[in-house]
Amino acid sequence: MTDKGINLKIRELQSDIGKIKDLEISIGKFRQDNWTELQGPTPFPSMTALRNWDKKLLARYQPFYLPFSDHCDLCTYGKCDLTGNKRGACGINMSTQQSRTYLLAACIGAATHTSHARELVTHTIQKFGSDHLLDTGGLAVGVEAPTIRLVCGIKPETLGDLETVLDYLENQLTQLLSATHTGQEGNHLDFESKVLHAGMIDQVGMEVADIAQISVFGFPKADPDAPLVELGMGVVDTKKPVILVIGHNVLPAINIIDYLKDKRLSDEVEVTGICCTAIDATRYSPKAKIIGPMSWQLRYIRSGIPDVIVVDEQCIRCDSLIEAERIRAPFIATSEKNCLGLTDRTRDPADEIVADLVSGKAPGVLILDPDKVGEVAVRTACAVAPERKKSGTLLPSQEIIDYAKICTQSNMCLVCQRACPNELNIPESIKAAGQGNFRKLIDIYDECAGCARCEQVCPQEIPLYTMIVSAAAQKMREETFKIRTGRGAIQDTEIRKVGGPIVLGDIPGVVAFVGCSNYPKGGQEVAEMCMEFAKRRYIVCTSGCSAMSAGMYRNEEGKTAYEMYPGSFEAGGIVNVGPCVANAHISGAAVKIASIFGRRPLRGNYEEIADYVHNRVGAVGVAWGAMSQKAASIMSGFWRLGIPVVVGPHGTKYRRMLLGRADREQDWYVHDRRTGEKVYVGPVPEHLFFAAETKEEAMVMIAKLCMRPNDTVKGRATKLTHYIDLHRKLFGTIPDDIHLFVRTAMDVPVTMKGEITRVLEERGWKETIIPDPTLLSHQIIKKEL
Amino acid sequence: MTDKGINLKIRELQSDIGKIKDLEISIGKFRQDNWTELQGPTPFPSMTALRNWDKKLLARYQPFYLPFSDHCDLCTYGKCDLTGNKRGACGINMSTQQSRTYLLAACIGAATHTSHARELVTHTIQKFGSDHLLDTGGLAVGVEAPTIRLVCGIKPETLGDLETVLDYLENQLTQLLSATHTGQEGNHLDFESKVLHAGMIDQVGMEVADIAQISVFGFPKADPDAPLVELGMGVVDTKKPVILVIGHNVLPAINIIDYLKDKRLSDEVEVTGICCTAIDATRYSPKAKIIGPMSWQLRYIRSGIPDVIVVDEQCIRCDSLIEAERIRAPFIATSEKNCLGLTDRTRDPADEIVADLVSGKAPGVLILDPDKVGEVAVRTACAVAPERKKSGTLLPSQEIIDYAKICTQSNMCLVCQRACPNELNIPESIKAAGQGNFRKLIDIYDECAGCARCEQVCPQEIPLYTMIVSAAAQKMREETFKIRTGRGAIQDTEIRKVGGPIVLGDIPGVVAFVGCSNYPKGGQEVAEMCMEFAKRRYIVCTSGCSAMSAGMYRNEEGKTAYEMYPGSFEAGGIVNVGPCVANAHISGAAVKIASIFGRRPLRGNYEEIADYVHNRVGAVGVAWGAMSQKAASIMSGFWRLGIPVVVGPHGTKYRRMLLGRADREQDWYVHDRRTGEKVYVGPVPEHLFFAAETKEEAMVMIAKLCMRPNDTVKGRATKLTHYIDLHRKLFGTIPDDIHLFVRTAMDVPVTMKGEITRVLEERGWKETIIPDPTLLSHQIIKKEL
Amino acid sequence: MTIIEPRQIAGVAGPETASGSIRRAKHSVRIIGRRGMGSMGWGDGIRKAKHPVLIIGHRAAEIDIDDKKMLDYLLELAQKGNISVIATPHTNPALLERDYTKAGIMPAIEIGHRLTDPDWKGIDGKGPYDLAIFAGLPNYMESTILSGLKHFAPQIRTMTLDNTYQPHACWSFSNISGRDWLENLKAIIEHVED
Amino acid sequence: MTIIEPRQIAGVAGPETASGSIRRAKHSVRIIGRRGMGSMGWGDGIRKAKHPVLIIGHRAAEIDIDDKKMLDYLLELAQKGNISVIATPHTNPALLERDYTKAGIMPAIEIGHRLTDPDWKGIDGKGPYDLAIFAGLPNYMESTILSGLKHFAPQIRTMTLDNTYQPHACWSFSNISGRDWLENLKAIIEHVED
Ligand code: SF4
Ligand code: SF4
Ligand code: SF4
Ligand code: SF4
Ligand code: SF4
Ligand code: SF4
Ligand code: SF4
Ligand code: SF4
Repeated sequence: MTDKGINLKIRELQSDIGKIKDLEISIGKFRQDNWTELQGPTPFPSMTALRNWDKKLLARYQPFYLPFSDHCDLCTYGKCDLTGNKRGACGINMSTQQSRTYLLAACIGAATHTSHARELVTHTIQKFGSDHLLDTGGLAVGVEAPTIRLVCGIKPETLGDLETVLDYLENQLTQLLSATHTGQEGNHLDFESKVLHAGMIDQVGMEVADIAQISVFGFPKADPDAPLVELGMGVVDTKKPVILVIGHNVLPAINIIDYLKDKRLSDEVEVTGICCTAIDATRYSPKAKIIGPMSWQLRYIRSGIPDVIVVDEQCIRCDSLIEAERIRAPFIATSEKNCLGLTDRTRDPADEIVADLVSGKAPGVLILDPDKVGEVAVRTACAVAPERKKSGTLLPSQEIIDYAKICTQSNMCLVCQRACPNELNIPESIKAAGQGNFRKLIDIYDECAGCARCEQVCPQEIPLYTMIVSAAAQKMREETFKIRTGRGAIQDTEIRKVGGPIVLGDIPGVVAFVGCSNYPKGGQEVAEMCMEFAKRRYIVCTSGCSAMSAGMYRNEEGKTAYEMYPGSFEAGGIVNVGPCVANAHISGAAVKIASIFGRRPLRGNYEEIADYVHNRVGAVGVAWGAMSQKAASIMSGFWRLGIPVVVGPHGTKYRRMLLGRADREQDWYVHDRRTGEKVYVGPVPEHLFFAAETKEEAMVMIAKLCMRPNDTVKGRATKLTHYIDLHRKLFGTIPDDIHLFVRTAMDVPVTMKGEITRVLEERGWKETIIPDPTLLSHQIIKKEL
Repeated sequence: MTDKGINLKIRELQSDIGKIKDLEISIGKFRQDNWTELQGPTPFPSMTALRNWDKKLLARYQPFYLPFSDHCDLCTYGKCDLTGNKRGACGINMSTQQSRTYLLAACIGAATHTSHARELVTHTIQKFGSDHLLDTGGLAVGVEAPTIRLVCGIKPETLGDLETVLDYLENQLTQLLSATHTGQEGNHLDFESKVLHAGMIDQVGMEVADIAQISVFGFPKADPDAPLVELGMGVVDTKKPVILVIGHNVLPAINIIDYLKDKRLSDEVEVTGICCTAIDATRYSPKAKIIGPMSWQLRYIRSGIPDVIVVDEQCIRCDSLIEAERIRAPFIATSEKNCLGLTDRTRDPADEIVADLVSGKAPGVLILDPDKVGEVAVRTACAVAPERKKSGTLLPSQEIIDYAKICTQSNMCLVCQRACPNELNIPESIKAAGQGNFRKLIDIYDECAGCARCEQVCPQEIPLYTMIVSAAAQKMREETFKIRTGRGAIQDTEIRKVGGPIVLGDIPGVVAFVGCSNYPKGGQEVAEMCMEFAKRRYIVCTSGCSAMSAGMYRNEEGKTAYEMYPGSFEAGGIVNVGPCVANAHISGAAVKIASIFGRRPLRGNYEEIADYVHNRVGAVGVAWGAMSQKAASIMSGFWRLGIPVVVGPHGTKYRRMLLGRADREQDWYVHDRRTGEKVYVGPVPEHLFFAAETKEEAMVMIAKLCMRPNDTVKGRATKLTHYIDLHRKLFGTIPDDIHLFVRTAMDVPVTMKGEITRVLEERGWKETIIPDPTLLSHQIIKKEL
Repeated sequence: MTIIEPRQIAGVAGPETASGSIRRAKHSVRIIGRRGMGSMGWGDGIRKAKHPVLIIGHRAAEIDIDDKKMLDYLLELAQKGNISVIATPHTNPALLERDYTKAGIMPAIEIGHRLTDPDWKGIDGKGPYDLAIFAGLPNYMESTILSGLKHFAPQIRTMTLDNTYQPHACWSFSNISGRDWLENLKAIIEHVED
Repeated sequence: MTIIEPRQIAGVAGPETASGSIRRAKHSVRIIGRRGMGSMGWGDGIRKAKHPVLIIGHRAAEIDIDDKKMLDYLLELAQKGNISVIATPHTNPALLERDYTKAGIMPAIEIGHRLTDPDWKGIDGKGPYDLAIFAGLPNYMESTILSGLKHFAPQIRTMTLDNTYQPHACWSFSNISGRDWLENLKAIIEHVED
């Protein structure tokens, strides 16, 4: 892209019509006069600008490809069999194909956030003007957009400034996507470099989206005390008309809330939400209620509670319209991206639309102006609710039993179980249900990902999913939890306080639970992990579906994680930053540590900052139920900053891991910035992308991955304590790789001295030094002797 | 996107520094003062702006989905079994999944053209300035950018104007791509509408690319007499150093040609090319030589002829570097999109790079500045050629025989045949070769798609592909053909001449042979079809790989199609518009007919123009070997204009057709613009996307698909004549659906009167009227009586 | 046990595929049908169909089986089994050579599309087909069309008589030699007559 | 003939899959290995391996077979066959309960990754493994890892002892009942001792 900014300066102009002196007009350029920071080497980086940095990471963290399919069918030369590294008709091999597929996913993910951001920015500019100032946290947030500054080398001040950023993102995405064309990139590591680029682009897109909406909608602004709001299916007052919003784009939900306020109906109608739209609705109005993560969609709809369903974009079940019809809930689609074949009623009068929805003449409508949705949704909900409430949609016990009896599992049918992503033992639970015992069905409810695949395949056409939900009806009513709504960015002042302890290792780590709800054993594991790490005084961040799951569990004291722990970015805090796009604040915090605490120049200076983060900031992302292409791109953004990510076992379906080899000493050398020497620092962090088999494995790995070369001896001792303690508790032994993480005797936690020293001796451990670590030779500071 | 243009008007300003009157500054807006045409309803259309038009097309031309895979594995909920319209974990069903997959392909295709266009525009602006005027044909081309005018509602005048267009395209692509995310669009017809949108975006992108390069590089400008250049493997003077350029982005090739000119080496070094880069190189310098289409890549490399291989982007074999190493040809990659794991040497001195390439220290390098490639490529070629020429890379006969003998086909091995996309009988030909008879191997060379899959799978590791190429060595040397290089756009004057005959049906049709070389039986079929339709005085257009294949065959007189027929856009012309991106000129010609001949307003008026083209312009696209995602998007662009496309049998792997139902009378009514009446017009054109089993089936279908409701009786009679004649010739009978195409007795071709009248009587045919056809009710002109 | 693989190496289908084995003896042609098809044999499959249709592609006229063309066997089957024939257009000349003029003519892709419409009355207007037998199309094109039918024409059973395994069909031979093919075709022809 | 389908319904693999049948009688455990594996039986597969490794996931300690846990059979096999064991970390507590301390501990995904390195000397440092036997991992995770090995560790043969069909392995049972599983495990254990 060329620079389209125009700067017209006229020192003096004398013409027929008059005389001008010192006229200056700047358009499309940022007024960066009061930003004195020097431009770094890579503002608006191209697809290859950071390739050298990527190569450094990829040399350490090798892709381990796990092909999900043996063939490629992307073009009509296919299908091509790529088994055993055979080449396809275009000459591609399996590893390259897998990395291409990952890039495709990352592009889809980044495009989703970016186009979401574009819509928010366009809409807010229309409403608030291009000159509306960005404000993500008042005076507490000086670095308002760390990722934009870092990547683009500009300092956005107004909504309008974000448009140039979006142009850049869309341009890069188009280029990245084009690289997946048959006969483009031919090397897997170059594909992986492009994956990292896509991840970085995605982080910028997320940041744009969230700072735009925070700036104009009065969302909590970097507020550690963001309100605690209600969460769970049990919190809905089912006597009132209930509106359900699903998705990620809050504009229609805002219009609904505004309309209710306007009509003084806020207390008469329930606004409930699923996925990120729900979080954002509570950021706008704490009266809104969050039902749960993506996997709650189908159970909530099948419960019959919602009277009207409004969907916007992303992570919405493709059968949402069909499911809505099933419970006779009028349906409103609101996004160009998800029109569902519905008639576009955007230009019709609200009266007519409401009438058609209420009468059932139209089971659903498409309304592409968010500002029209509120009236239609609310009036429709109020009109249909009384009638709808009369009849339930769940199955009475006897029907569950009757259905269960037609199951043919005795003939080894079992296809429901084979279709279940978690292989839940549905047949057994159905058998028990047939005998009137629903306990096992209810257990399935807990671990169920809400996909309804079981129901799709049952040859007896048993409505398995409805049965699960019906059996768990009582349990659903008891789902009343609390969640601290999305606070947005981390304050500069918070960074100043914790930056030191994090970089030195005194705070053992920052652990971010993010992403979707494709959990191997239900969401409770996320809540348990959050609590464990908060208790151990890590800084725990949450976002998106994981933020909800984190709140959907009460400990022995009957408290949820958000009630137990503060919302501030500090040791022992549980920090819900907000929806998926708020993930940018988590990586942004790492960037801000480098900039504010580490005083590294930020502007257009990606490589140095990433090197800083990778070597010094003990942060780990955990996407326990990572499911989507957005999760794919979000994770990639973390990787490019050198931050490791742990996923659950389903995460292997992303087709490749990025794994370090602790056993290859040569992989773990860094430069000492002060001396230029190469120093062995051990495998820290050991992996960049790791799929754990179980929650327990994840927890120990998280603790281990928080170690960084820069840890002080005190910091390393703290981190080792947690690693060893968790390992012992969960696996029964102390780890056999401790010697790799002990650099000097002082690193050894005092309480474990005896044990560890034994291990070190056995392993022939030798002391080494603690460098000022960097992977970049040009970061070496020539010491003046 | 908000409108970022700024228009500052000051009628009078009196201030401390002076006084201004009537100052007007426009920035980011187009100076459209001398474009008086009124803005149409849909400038810069959003993803849904043309949804109603799409729905009309899709109601007639139903998707027939041909799943290439039974499952989806796009996210970690997968794999999901979608057999028999089961729903996946996200609720998607098979038809929606297939349409999503097509959209993904179309997005990749459109992104590829758009990012290619972006690179050309950025580069040319850097060199020639943003204000450089566009010029695609001097005075002969008034409508310089029909697609941009039509879609965007602007009239670009300079290179800089194209940037705004590109911003729009990148924005739309990002949105379209995001719709493929798990849990976005849930309806297959809405996905199809988005596919059409992607196709339209793609056409704009292609137009941008080609008009930019035509404007600055002195390519033929809408020139019917563009030079005839050399084509085929036999045209290379193998005694000279030979450079091979592969790909689509001509910038490195131009630099090579310039360097040669500069150093007065033009006659000393051969510049040969494959794919669109080759065509563009000959547009720049007719001394460059075209080897052939994509499927010629491997055979040309294996022939050992090229001394240096330079690749840019798109349709480049992913193993090109490996293949280059095999023949010890130094390799230069030049695109960010295809870095192939090579070291970036962009900033190194040419001397060093050449030295490393010549010594073999670096088998390949990455040079991301096209202006540096020329020197490196030429100097390297000159240095390595003498040594390379000494040893051949093809197999001598005895080695072929020896290899053939280790084949285990007698044990029913046959895996080579099973791996071959065209199921060529390789085992039999190997058997014969083992007996010293190479005839059958040479036959395979003719139908071979050059994919080397046979070689990949042979358990005996027989170098099958090299054997095929070696056996055909003599034949390769005889490949000396001619092709008229890409002429670019169609002149307004040409449109004025043929617009009437086309719209009235006197010219029986415009048939465009475009796209890739994944042919079912080799490229000769394309040449034969071109000649047949030119002989029948259709207007034949060609582009891309098909343009090359069209020239790679000599008729009985020993002449190629391009030598037989003129290059002008007239009955019996064979018009090579140029590379893939030049396809925009073909659809652009249809648009110009509507605008120049039909006098329909063009600006931002997509729906009306598409309706015009669909009902009046008898154009058909033929992508006989359509392979790529670019082909997917190109075809989609034609569909949105209502222009049908015929593909070869491999085209079914695009996963869906768009087929009309001739037997459903209700599908074939149009509005009569003059009366508002609904009139049955028969199934014209019958299909929008059709895969033919054989060339013969394609030819008859092409003739049939040229019919349009608007044909005059004379025109219809001409078109019917060709349809019936071809049918009789190729299938032995007259078609049994003639009655559907005869509207009045006058439509019946005089020469076939007896026969046809019999059929009409049998079928109970009734006369109907010929309307002024439109699918759009708002196009009805209230007649003043 | 013969391992049954799709003819084209990467032609992996999905959960529902034709599967089974093929024997060499006369009368024992057996390929177990696609799941849900039960174990109905070929002859039965054809005989029990109320309105079967045989769709013949152009390769039937090119491929030799023994001393005849594949097409000849197909026409024999059609005649003996009283099965209506749709030939793809380019197949027609070979039919005319054999004086066979009863065939409907329609491109393969149109046939496939119409078969997905449960209301389509057939090219003969006699009502919906319940069995579509394919033969002689290019392997990969036949495969995509059979896939389309597997997914979108649940009311129709599909069969292919080519000597290559088509996992998307209800009935398919495995990849068999010309000799096996001949014997099995003959057995089927005999069986439909029974 | 038992039709062998991947355990997870859409778990379609590709051209190269384990395939074959399983019998109920003792000593006759047979699944024909993946193409290229020849017809070596299970016991042979294990006995002929020079450096086999048994990788045990946490589910082995959860799943009942008869009155014992799957893990118990696996440890018996390891002992009788003298096979080194790598347990995934969360499996370790169950090993300790059984006083089994010889196992190496390593996450499954790390094991998979290292096995793709032909130079990896193994967790015991005794040189590259030539047979990796998997058991007790979540089905889908085992499948992805086996796929990784199929494609990127050609030097290693893979086997799974779960009662679910894993097409990416060289040897796998089909989806069998608990009873069949028990009998076959016992037969294998006996056989490795022979
Ligand atoms: S992209 Fe390559 S590997 Fe994939 S189907 Fe096409 S030719 Fe085969
Ligand atoms: S809905 Fe729940 S129980 Fe059913 S298949 Fe999905 S995850 Fe398993
Ligand atoms: S799929 Fe249906 S019939 Fe089969 S075991 Fe499950 S519930 Fe029973
Ligand atoms: S976390 Fe994942 S599932 Fe949840 S809303 Fe975000 S992308 Fe969707
Ligand atoms: S996108 Fe839908 S159908 Fe595809 S794998 Fe994911 S959940 Fe399954
Ligand atoms: S290289 Fe030619 S012969 Fe070999 S598989 Fe490809 S198309 Fe067939
Ligand atoms: S794959 Fe090789 S061995 Fe087998 S038939 Fe073909 S050439 Fe012969
Ligand atoms: S026609 Fe197809 S294969 Fe040829 S260059 Fe264009 S996209 Fe590539």
